[in-house]
Amino acid sequence: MDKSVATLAEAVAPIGDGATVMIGGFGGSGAPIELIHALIDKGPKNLTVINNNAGNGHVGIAAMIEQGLVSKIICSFPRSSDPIAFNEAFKAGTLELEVVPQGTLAERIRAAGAGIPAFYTATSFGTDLAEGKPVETFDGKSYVQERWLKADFALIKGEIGDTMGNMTYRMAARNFNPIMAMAADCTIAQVTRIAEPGAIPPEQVVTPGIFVDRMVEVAEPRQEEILIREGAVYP
Amino acid sequence: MDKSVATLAEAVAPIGDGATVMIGGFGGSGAPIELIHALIDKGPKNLTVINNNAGNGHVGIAAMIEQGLVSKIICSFPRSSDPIAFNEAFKAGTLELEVVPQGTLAERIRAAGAGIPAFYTATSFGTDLAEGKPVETFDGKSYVQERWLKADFALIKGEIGDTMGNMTYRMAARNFNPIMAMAADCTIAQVTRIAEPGAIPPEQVVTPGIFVDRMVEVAEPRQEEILIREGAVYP
Amino acid sequence: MTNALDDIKLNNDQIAWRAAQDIEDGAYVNLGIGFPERVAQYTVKGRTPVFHTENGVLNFGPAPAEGEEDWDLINAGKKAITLKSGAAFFHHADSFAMVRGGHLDVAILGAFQIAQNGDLANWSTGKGGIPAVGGAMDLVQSAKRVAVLTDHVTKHGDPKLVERCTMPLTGVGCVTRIYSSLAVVDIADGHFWLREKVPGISFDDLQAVTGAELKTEGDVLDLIVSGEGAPV
Amino acid sequence: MTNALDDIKLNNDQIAWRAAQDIEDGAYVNLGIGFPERVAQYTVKGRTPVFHTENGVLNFGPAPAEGEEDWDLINAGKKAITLKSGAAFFHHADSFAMVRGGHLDVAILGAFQIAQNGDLANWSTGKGGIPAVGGAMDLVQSAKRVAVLTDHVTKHGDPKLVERCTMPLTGVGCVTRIYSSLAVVDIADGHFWLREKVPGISFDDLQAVTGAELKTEGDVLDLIVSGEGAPV
Repeated sequence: MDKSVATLAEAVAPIGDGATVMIGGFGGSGAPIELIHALIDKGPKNLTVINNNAGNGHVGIAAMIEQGLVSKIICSFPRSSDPIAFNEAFKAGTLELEVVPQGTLAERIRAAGAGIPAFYTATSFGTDLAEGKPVETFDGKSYVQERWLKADFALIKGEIGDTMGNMTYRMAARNFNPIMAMAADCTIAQVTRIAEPGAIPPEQVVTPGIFVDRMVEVAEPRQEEILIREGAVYP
Repeated sequence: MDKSVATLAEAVAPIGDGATVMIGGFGGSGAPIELIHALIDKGPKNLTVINNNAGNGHVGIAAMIEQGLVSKIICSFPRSSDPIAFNEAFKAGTLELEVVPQGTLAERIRAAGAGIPAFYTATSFGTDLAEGKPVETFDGKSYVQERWLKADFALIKGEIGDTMGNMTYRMAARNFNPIMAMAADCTIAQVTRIAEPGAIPPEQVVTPGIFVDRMVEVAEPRQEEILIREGAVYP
Repeated sequence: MTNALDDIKLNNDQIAWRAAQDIEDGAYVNLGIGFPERVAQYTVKGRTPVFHTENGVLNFGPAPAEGEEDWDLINAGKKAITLKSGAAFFHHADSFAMVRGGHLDVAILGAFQIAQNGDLANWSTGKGGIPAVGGAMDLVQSAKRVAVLTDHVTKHGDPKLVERCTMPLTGVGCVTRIYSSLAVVDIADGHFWLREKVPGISFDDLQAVTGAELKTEGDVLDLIVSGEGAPV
Repeated sequence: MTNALDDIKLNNDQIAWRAAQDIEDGAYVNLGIGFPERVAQYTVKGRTPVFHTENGVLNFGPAPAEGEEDWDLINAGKKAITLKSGAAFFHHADSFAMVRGGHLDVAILGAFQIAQNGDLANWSTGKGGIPAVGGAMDLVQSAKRVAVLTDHVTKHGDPKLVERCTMPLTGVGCVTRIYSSLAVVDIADGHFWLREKVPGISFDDLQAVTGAELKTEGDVLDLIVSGEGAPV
């Protein structure tokens, strides 16, 4: 078993028009910038993107929007330090937005990975974001029913990966990456180093290989935050 | 902040009559034998015990049953290599049994820790174990509604703990321990070594300290499987 | 009849061997406690399936030598195991996320009864006694492919492949292939489809010990256990 | 009125300082993006709260020196942070399990409006624009204690403590204490209970800039920011 692929282009090759794509990261931390840019090079259209945010500056998800790949974003927080790409597309009406509370977003993704089609949460009860959703009372308290959130693909970023797909993450770059790996039909990971099986002690594996389908090494990944401060634009 | 306590007796001191107690472990792997035996020494009655199993031989949970501490067991698999303690109490009618599919048991516990009062699973649909539970259809498939499972206390076993409650586990002894730590009002952990904060690299923490209330060091914990093969009896 | 069957039927190792032939390279596989565990011994050369055990281990290997056991490293049957390179540990909720989330390619379990609609009964005889379900109900509802290993008939000679299960169900419509001591039978569209049978039994005799109609399409192949590594 | 208030009201650092006085040793605390983050700077000497950030870190410390940032180590506001000894990383579902599961002792957030029944509006002005909720709705429904930091009135001098929120709600009946620029107000039984007020304002003047009845029981204490480490 060897899940590694040689190039970023090969890694994202299966992603076609109309796909739903989860993208890991929280702001720039854990964002798989190189996979995103490889996807921009390929250029599929009408993608639904699931991320905590909605892009920043002119790289990563913001560049996907600017290059016309994205028709819908599902996120908790579309604001950023430089949200011009999202804002312009949203105001132009070319980009649909679904705002989901952050914990509900995380749990809907985890539920998809765990085979839980629906669950109840107190989050958003009584608010506009609960509109149209079933409400039920348990032990005298009201809860909103939320549905799992699946994707065709997940693009994630890790630190060390082995060829069987086992992965670790660097510090807070973990965030949405492990749960998105569980929730997509095909999970595509970029890691700083691809190692032989056994390189990650079994007790330290964060994402077991069963959740990962393709892995590509990006030995010196760029950090979105630094790219934005440099004024980088992709392509 | 220092969650360590000096003795096993002090660790289990808050557990009184009628408490619901989750006990980590899968068979003997990860079973907090020393905490269980300290609880037997204290001797509370009418406990509800939540564990994957229902005791084996004459130590651990089996000894709790023999010593009359337990009035109900919630588990997935009460059978064991030497199930006499459970079998006799069950047949005598002094011990109530709730059998829960193993994955549903794990998810109900995790749901309690995660603030999810109910969720849907395909598991047990159409079987006797779904009787009386709400059924709902999502995307054309039928699912059973399951409720969270909380406890007053959790007794768990880890490998290294720091005084802030962060923990690691040894190999497959992890099993139910991390999720039970999340689901109890008061989580009491035995670990092989209590260390200063910082001893566990933050990326390798399995149970963050927020889920642990009391921690006691048992430097040379006994393994239930070996005790049973030795014919050990407690007390 | 039962005595005659005893001479031609496959033993448990042979059934396990046959099931192993269908496990693909790289498949994620969960083997039920007991008899199904034997499937791992007959992995086809050149294929590397990854075995999952619901107590939180991926990519474990065979039992260690006696005296070498580490009882923190066990499988769902509480037997000592070893690790292969690239193993991972995880907690029970994550383990059943793998199961329930449909990430396992194959689950192979034992059976009391299998109905022609795919229903499985394997957890309780329904006759009182102490019920124990373990992870069976989770596995059968969620793995991509659910297969059972079983004697074709009970010890009393009664069919285990039936029209409707009379014992308490483990799951509904979940089994798609049966590896029995006499045949390989698929389940589709509410029917048993005979794919292979041991050469020593006629179709009619096999039908006679099967509790529902055996349908066929195309050739029924001979179920022959042979080749490198095959049990005798 | 607004001008007069400007002379006596607390500034944001002083409000944060007051909120910090109520954080107990060992408490697990989540501080909202922006203004609430300042509470961490005023931790009472001898107490060691543990700060949680919803992007997956427990026990983080202050911002690093400029140029020392590691952008994989940030808080919910995407600002660079540092770690204290005994920190832990975890993924987003586990992070919100901590939140939703009621494991946080205190969540402190900003507010547009707070109603006397504890309803909070802090995520959307309801006037169009781009909605962004982040983790606020999760935090307010689940932390053991939810407090808000806020100016007592809006920039236009309108009350932020109101009978009923007119802006879109973040959560219902969730806030139990308000640290405003003029007062400390508890919420219980559907009412605002005035606990402390800055010495420069009379009860009547405070009531006049509050959008619902301020009830009292026992003494109303002076809200005075002073002592070691207090901001000026």
